[in-house]
Amino acid sequence: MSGLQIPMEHVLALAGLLFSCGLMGLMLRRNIIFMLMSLEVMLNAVALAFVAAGAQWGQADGQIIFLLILSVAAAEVAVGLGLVLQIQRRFKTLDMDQARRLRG
Amino acid sequence: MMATLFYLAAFIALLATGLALTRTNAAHALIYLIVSLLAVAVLFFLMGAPFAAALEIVIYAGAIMVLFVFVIMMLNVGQEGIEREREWLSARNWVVPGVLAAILLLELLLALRAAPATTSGVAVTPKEVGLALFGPYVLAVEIASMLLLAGLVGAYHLGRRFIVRRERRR
Amino acid sequence: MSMAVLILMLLGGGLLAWQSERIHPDLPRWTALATVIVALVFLLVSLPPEQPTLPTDPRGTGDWLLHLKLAWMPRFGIALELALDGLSLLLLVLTLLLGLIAIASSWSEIDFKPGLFQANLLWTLAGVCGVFLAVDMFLFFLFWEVMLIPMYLLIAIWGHENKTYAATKFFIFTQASGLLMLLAIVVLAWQGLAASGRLSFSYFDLLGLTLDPRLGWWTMLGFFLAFTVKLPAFPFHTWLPDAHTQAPTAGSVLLAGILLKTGAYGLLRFCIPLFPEASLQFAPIAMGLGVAGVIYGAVLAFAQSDFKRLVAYSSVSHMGFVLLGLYAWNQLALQGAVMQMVAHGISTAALFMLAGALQQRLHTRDMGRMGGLWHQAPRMGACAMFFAVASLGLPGLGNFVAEFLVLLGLFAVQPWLAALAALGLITAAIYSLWMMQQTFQGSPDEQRKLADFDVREMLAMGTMVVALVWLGLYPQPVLDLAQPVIDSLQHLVPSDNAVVALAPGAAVNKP
Amino acid sequence: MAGVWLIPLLPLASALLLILSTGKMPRQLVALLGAGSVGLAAICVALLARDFLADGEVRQLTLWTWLAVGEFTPRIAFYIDGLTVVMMSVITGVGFLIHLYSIEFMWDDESICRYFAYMNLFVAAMLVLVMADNLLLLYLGWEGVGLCSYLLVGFWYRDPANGRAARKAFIVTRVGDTAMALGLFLLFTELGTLDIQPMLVAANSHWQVGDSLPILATALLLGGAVGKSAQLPLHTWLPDAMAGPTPVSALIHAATMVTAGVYLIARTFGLFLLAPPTQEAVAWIGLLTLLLAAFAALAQSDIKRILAYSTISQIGYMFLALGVGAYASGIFHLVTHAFFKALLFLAAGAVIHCLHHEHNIFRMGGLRTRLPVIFWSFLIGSAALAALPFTSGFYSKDAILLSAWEIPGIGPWLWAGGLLGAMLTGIYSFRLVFVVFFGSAHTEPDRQPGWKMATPLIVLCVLSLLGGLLVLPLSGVFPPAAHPAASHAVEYISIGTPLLGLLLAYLLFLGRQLSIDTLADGPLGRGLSDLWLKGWRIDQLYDAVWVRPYLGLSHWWRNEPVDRIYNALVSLCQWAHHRLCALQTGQLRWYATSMVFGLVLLVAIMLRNAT
Repeated sequence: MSGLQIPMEHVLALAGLLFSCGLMGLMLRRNIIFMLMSLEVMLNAVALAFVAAGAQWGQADGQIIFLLILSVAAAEVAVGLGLVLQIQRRFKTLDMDQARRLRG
Repeated sequence: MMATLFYLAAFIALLATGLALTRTNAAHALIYLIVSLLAVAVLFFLMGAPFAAALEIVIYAGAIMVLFVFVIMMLNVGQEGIEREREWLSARNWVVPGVLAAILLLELLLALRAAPATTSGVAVTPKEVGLALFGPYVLAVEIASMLLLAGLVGAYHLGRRFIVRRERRR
Repeated sequence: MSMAVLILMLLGGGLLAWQSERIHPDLPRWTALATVIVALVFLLVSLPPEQPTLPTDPRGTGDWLLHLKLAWMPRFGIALELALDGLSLLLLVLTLLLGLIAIASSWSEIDFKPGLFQANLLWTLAGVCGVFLAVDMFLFFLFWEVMLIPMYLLIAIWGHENKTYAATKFFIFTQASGLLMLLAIVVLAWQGLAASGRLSFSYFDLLGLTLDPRLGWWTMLGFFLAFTVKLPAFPFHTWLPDAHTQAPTAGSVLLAGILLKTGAYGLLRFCIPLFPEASLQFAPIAMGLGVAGVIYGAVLAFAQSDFKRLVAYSSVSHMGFVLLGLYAWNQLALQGAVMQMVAHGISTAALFMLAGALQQRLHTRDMGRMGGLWHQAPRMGACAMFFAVASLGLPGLGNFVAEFLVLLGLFAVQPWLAALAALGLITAAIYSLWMMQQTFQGSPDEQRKLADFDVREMLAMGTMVVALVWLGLYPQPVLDLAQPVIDSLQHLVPSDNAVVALAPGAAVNKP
Repeated sequence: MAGVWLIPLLPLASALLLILSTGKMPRQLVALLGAGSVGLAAICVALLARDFLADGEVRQLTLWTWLAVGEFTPRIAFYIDGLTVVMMSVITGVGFLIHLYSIEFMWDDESICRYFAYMNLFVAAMLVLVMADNLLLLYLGWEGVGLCSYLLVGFWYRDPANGRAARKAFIVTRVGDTAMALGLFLLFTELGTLDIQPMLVAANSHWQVGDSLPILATALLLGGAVGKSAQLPLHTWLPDAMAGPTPVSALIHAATMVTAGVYLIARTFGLFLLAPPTQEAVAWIGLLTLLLAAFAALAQSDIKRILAYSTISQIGYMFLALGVGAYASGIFHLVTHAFFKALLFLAAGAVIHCLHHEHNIFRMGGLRTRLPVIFWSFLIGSAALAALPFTSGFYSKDAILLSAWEIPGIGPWLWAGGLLGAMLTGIYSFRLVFVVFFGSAHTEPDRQPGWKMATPLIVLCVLSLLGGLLVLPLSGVFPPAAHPAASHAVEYISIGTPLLGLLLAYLLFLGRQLSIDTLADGPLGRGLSDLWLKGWRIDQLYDAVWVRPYLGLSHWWRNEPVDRIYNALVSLCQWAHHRLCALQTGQLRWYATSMVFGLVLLVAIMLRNAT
């Protein structure tokens, strides 16, 4: 491949920005579907950081971690979306502020 | 040229993410999210991780997002749902998340002031990844497979009851 | 090995008693009685005739009669290590004797799950025996907990009207303080590791440890708190009146008779020898607490209208003397403290048994509803009078010897504190006599039917009467048994220390 | 004389037997056992006394070592010298007479077995007290007699007032006992022994006359003596202690136990010689007590209370004697007092017994002809009490007053005070005689005393009359007193004063030449008689100063103030629980935000540590 060399700060800053966006989305949205999406964004940002780190050293480890993150994300989405269906059925809403049975 | 491509993709990723998270219509948001994921895949490719880029497209943008699409379709949120989303996105609700996220970002950026480095520019081939994956990381693969199995069972369990009830109601 | 067998015997007897309930509801108490008697006989028979001192520790502490060390968790330096010396023997005999009394006192009191009751009783005894025998700090802590849980159950299941509160309070106090002790034990073991490069929880390995003064102070405090809560010393005593009042008779007897002694034993065996310097520094505070306990307990005992509460507060007062004796730290006072452990164990157990008997017969503990009972139950009255005057320290009975020795020893060290503590003698008279007035004296209610003590109860009472008189008139065997431990404690004090310099007899030898 | 241990053992064994019989023994056997054991003990003492008078040898007997802790090795051991023999004789002799008397007095009581058990226990304890070789054993006897006193004062337990009196007796003396215990601690700490004789030797070699330590030690011992002997300021229990059966008052609260304080000071006189200030305090306490008690006796109307105050007053004389160093005279007065006061109490008991438990002297009267034996006993007892010439009381009291006169400086004052007391004694004792036995009858006796009552009275009459002729074998015990060489005038005044008191009593209460009513009706008279009736209101003072504060304190602490700390802890936990519960809103976004907040903090901390 070409010898494209990107400053690590830039990649990591991008990852940070994406992560913050996801985090903000998580806190901002009340719809659980959007919250799940925000989670995906955050996971993705972290994956980006790992891949960048792997790229810095030219090692495979970063991509392997990305793979693991990928499987985590897949599992999480599968279960999460299952939950979304249940929530919709039980509470007749996707508003997480309404679903607060865990209040102490 | 390549560097420009990189920054362009980064910009697209950011922009798409921002748009995705501020949409009121879940389907629109999803499309933006897919765009963002594709942009990240480009970034992966440019950083010398073609295998990761491929997976990002196939699994993330493909499989996972399709799941979202299905669910959104099943829930079938109408126009009033969109109106409600708009209400919830009022400026007042932005303050605390925005400030916290901004502080965190600031902190992360501060933490990045460490020694300057660049990506090596050497591509890591799928072969290398595969060798490492089924070499030293084989335990991680096992764990991941367990996790996926658990996710499978969980999703089946949660989703099945939803479907069965619905059928019974019919 | 016989020590382990003793503990196992009690544990096994408990299981047996529990299960024997299935055959006949009366069987558990007979099983329990037989177990304790066998254990007592076994203990006395298995004692070796004069044996050389077994383990030698750095400071030549004590004269051990038996020693047993089995590997348990060698990786952490934890072993099943038991040892028996005169003091342990004394307390073991007291434990088993009072175990018998406890079983006798609850003979016909328990209808609900008698098997489990007797099992808990025996398990408590097993735990206490373990505490008196264990010389591995980890094992000691284990037994410390073991004796706590069955006692908690005794109160919580078979207690009186407010049992849950009392049991929980008892548990929390003991548990919280026990946690501090656990921390202290761990710190101590780590210090041992740092000093000798070997992790060991054995008492003998930890004994000679020199600690950083600050660390030693805090570690000592961990032990001190655990033991003084159990003792109980002012101001950690508030669990005691509640627990005593709510516990079934046997529970009160065990609690007052022996569980409190584990606190004193811990101070004597562990807290002081392990941290002599810190303890020496701490002695004035401890003695202050002791005096406060003596006076405070006595005043509160007088204020009570509940028979058992009164006796409970009198325990607080009496155990104050133990604390005083231990920290006055000379031969006289230490002997007095040991003596008080034994004598108080007996006299208070008797008073609780009496209270239990009254409650069983009159269905009240409120002394305002008693009065003139002497008329209906002279034997009971005579016993009550005997133990009341024993508890106020009548010469010729064990308690007097104990209190006199403590005060005599204390006077040499802290005359003013001794004078203050002596006020306890007056206040003890006030509450003891007031108790007698409210219960057995005064005008009797002629309508009331009250069965006097029967043979079983008189037998139990008679044993304790004889024991107290014996302790009061010829306490030498007890004193001799405890002497080695006390000698070793005295060696711990630097010879130029003021406590020893002021010790009795010094004045005579001077010119 | 190896059998000395039998003497306390006999009554002790009898007491144990009686207790173990739990009241099932027949009355006759109880009486036999109760009185017989003391009688046997008395015979043993008589034998011992004969031997002792023959050779004058001090006898010591060690039974066993009580306990041995380091240097502290008190023994159960007896030390018998002249003083002990005298005390033992009084205890068993008078004790036996009183036991004999009790048989009749208590015959109808359902608890006669208990009574004799306590009485025998008392005799045993009292014997141990006087025979003790060391102060710890003495303390055993000391507390033992206190316990018996408590048990016997509260013997009729059904009346709460009796219980109250008994408790008061025990607790007030216990205050003194505690001081004494501290004295023992001090003596042991400083001298290294509690054995009396070695201790006295050690004290002489360690301490100079006037050192502060012997003063402190003797002051503490004096505290014990003052409590047991009902002297100021701890005398208040004795008048109330009259709640017990009258023979008990005779034995315990007149003849023996209350003189234990005198015995203690006499026994340890070597210490008091080293502490002149304490010695002087003893004298002043004695004087003050004898005067205050004599005044109080003037105003009482309960026959036993009069006698109780007179006991306090007479023991005051003994203290006066001890205080001026006339130990032998003090012990002599102790002995004669035991005779005549026991006589008076027994006679008073007989009156009470014959008059359906009437205690008020103003409801008696005219008994002279109806109860002649009692009258003569009472008359002789009163004469001895008032120290009329040639009675036993005369000899002993006279000796005390003369010894007091001898003291340089304060002597005449003590003497004058003692004289005033003697006059008052004459007045109150004959007031009693005149009011009870002369005049018109208010209550008719329903029975006559039997032989078991009469015999002790007669024997004690003889002793009260002739007791002054006794020569006590005390010469080896105390330093020889300087022979009184007072002028004849002093002697005549001493003799005449009691007669003056008798005359005054006659004029006031029998001849009625002086009107007692006009005296008592004036504002001063009424105030004084009220004050004296209430024993100078010292009880009220103590009530306000000690009893009420103690009750208040116990009431205030009743609900366990310490527990408030722990309850506060519990409340804190509960409060925190509710606050923390409020955090758990169940809102996912809130949780997420909190987590982010934590994350922000965490990263901030990491950043700070990194730089």
